Amino acid sequence: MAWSREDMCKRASLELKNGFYCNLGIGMPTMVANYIPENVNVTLHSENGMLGIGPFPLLSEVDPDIINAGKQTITELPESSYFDSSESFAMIRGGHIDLSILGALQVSEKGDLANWMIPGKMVKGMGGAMDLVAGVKKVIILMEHNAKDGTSKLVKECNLPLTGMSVVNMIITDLGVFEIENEKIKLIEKAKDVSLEEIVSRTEANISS
Amino acid sequence: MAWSREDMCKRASLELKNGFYCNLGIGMPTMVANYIPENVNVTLHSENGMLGIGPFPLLSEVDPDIINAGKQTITELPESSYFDSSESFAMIRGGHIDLSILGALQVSEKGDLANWMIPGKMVKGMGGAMDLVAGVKKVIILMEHNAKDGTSKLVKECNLPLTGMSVVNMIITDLGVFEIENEKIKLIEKAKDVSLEEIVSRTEANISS
Amino acid sequence: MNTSSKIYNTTKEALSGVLFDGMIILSGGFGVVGIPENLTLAIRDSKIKNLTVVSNNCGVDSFGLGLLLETRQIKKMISSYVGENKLFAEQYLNGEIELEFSPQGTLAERCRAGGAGIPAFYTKTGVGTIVAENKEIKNIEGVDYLMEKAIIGDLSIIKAWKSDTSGNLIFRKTARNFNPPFAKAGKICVVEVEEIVETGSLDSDHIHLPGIYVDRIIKCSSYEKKIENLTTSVGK
Amino acid sequence: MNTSSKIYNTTKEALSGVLFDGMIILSGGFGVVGIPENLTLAIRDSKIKNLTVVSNNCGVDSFGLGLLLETRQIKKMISSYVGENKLFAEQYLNGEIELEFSPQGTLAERCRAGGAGIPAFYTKTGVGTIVAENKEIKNIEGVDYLMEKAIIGDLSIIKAWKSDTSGNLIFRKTARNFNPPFAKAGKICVVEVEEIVETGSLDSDHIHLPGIYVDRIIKCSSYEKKIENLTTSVGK
Repeated sequence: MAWSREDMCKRASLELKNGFYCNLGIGMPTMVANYIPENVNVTLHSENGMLGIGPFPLLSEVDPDIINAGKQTITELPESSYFDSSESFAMIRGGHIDLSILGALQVSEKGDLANWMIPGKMVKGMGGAMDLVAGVKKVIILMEHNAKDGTSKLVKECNLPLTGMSVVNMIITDLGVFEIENEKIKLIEKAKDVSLEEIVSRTEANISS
Repeated sequence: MAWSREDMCKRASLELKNGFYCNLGIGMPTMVANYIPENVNVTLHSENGMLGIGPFPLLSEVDPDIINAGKQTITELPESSYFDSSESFAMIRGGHIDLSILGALQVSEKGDLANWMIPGKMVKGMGGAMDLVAGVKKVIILMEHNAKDGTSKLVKECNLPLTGMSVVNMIITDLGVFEIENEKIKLIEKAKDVSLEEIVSRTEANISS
Repeated sequence: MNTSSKIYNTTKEALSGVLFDGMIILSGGFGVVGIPENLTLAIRDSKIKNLTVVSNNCGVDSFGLGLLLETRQIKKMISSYVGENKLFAEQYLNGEIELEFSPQGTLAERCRAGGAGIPAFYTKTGVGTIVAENKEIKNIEGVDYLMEKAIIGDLSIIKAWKSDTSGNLIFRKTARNFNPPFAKAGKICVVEVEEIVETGSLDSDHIHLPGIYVDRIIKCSSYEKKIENLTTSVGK
Repeated sequence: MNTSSKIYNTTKEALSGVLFDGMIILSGGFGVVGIPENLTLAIRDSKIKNLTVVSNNCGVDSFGLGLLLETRQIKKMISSYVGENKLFAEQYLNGEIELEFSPQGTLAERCRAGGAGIPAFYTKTGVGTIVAENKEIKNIEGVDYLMEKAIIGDLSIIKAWKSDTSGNLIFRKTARNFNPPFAKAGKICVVEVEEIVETGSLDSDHIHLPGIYVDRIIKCSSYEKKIENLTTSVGK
């Protein structure tokens, strides 16, 4: 039985260590914040210029001047600070963020990542994703193992336009946890009751374990 | 009769226009601030991270955390703001400062400036001078026309190490006011009772008028 | 009140003499937070056209820069994300508008560089992607970097919270975003604010953008401050 | 008080485990304003040697970095101005110390770049001077620029006015100067402050240096705050 989205977020939350500064991408990665253990003190970064993201506001607390990178209304915390976009990306590019968790369309054996564009469809833009994968110390991809049509998202070579080359360190899917080492994908943890055979059969990339 | 140092500062002060942001170098240039006409609103920049330099403090007001680039204790004004050194030089390098007045050892016909180093003597360093002459919109040199040994400081070619190449726009000396145009030094104003002959005889560089 | 003559009475006056067809305008904000909503309206009403607009996003339909799409005043956008705007998609697919994608951090840094007299810099962001096409790659100590060039605008329009009469600015919360780097990269910078206070009433240690970067100030009383994604939690 | 464990009780503890011979140390301050006076004393007492020190100045005789000249712990200085220090002159002329001059703005930007992941940038500063020797020149749109490389230190020692327990910092007046860019360019950043306040008591809109850049904090009670040039005016 593969992991649920909640299982995946819980597993990802274990990668957030005490004292870390983290950037969580839009979608499922944002939800990882809900599973951070109480004794782990993590500061969340938002690339539009904030450290210390708090929970969503009560309706009575909504402040249109406080949003995250997904343009959602949020709140601040006692340790929060605000800064401009050039400063925000200086933090990212300069390697001061410990961890980024992002979604993906494809990840290759070399750790290449494609997550911003499907040619032929309307292009929305890369936003801050190229900066994050180039600058953050550790990049974790949180995604379904297979696309809706069943094709593997762990591929030998990406055929979609890249977000970054050799940038992914770890992948967490509904089938397990993988690390990229020396341009190889290594399985380090299987989801409960998922067999190695199932993972291999549902993966285009070569998997070592 | 050549201009006194006070005359030179007064003449230089006429170059400070209403609304200007100016940086005044250490020594005589700093004194120009004392002659700014009352109806002219000028904001003085200090490269160690301050806009809006006020006068020297009363002894009872001295604050060791407020100094100018010459490490003199100063005061702040209502419009003052503080910022870090990288921001301060972003202002300078980015062309946001309207005018800088600096001292010099030599200025050449091309507007090359030497004002930071005499080889063989101990070298103190260029401080912010290279940044100022490269970045500020207009650079005025305020200096004695001749060195103590009588040699001309307006030269055909500088033989001292340069602070910047083709960076000087105007020179104010005790003998007059000069502009650099198309790599030529042009006399635009003589000090009272100083003849063109005297200026030419005391100048190594070619002077046009 | 005004000795510095930076303060204007209407957005139209605040933009008078600085607008022309084909100009490059840097427009502050992230999403629709901290955008110069009122100056954008004045640019729409000025009817200048063939604009190159640099902005992280292109507003939303019928708000912010979305308004200048309706009037077809924009020839080219330089942005990192334009996904919130159906009209943009339509004009782009019809070939009516050009688009240059710049990664968000690269975009912010290109403008910061433009304001700081740095014509170009190197970054790892975008190496090996389509962003690197036609750009110089340099290997520095074993790592490949991309050369990115500075952006300087003919005009910056930005939004701050408060200004003093000297143009010293304070921003509020995440409404700061691209406003300071864009202000620095414009040959002329016009700022709209919610409040103008006397010079001397802001703390000199806490000015976000010194007045040296601000040419014209207009206080606006009307702020829609649209919310794109209202997300709330329930009380405990 | 401390959940973040960034707070240390002595300067010696605050530097424990991060010092080694031959390391690169970035030391904040301009002249003797905003210098980490107490951390400098602790580095002297640690007796580490062969240091490369990046600092705009080298203190004055018997104060600030001048103390590390007395003990001959510095092998090389990267500075823009070392004119206030007779001992420096003496050691330099004797060939006991190396010196790399970097123009003040270039020095600040090289550290800002180091902290911002920018390995190199172009500037007009120093073109045609000895600063340009052995550096790449690039012509961009008709103008010659110099390529300057980023500086990254093994350690930054800086001085702030106040810190909260998360490491968010506030500086005071012109004591800010090189401290923020140097903090960002150090692999480890240790800050000494005059006061530590509870997290939440500083205004989130007015943090000069967010805690992400600060690894260790030490509150010092003794500040000499020397004045180099006491200049005063008489009352009216």
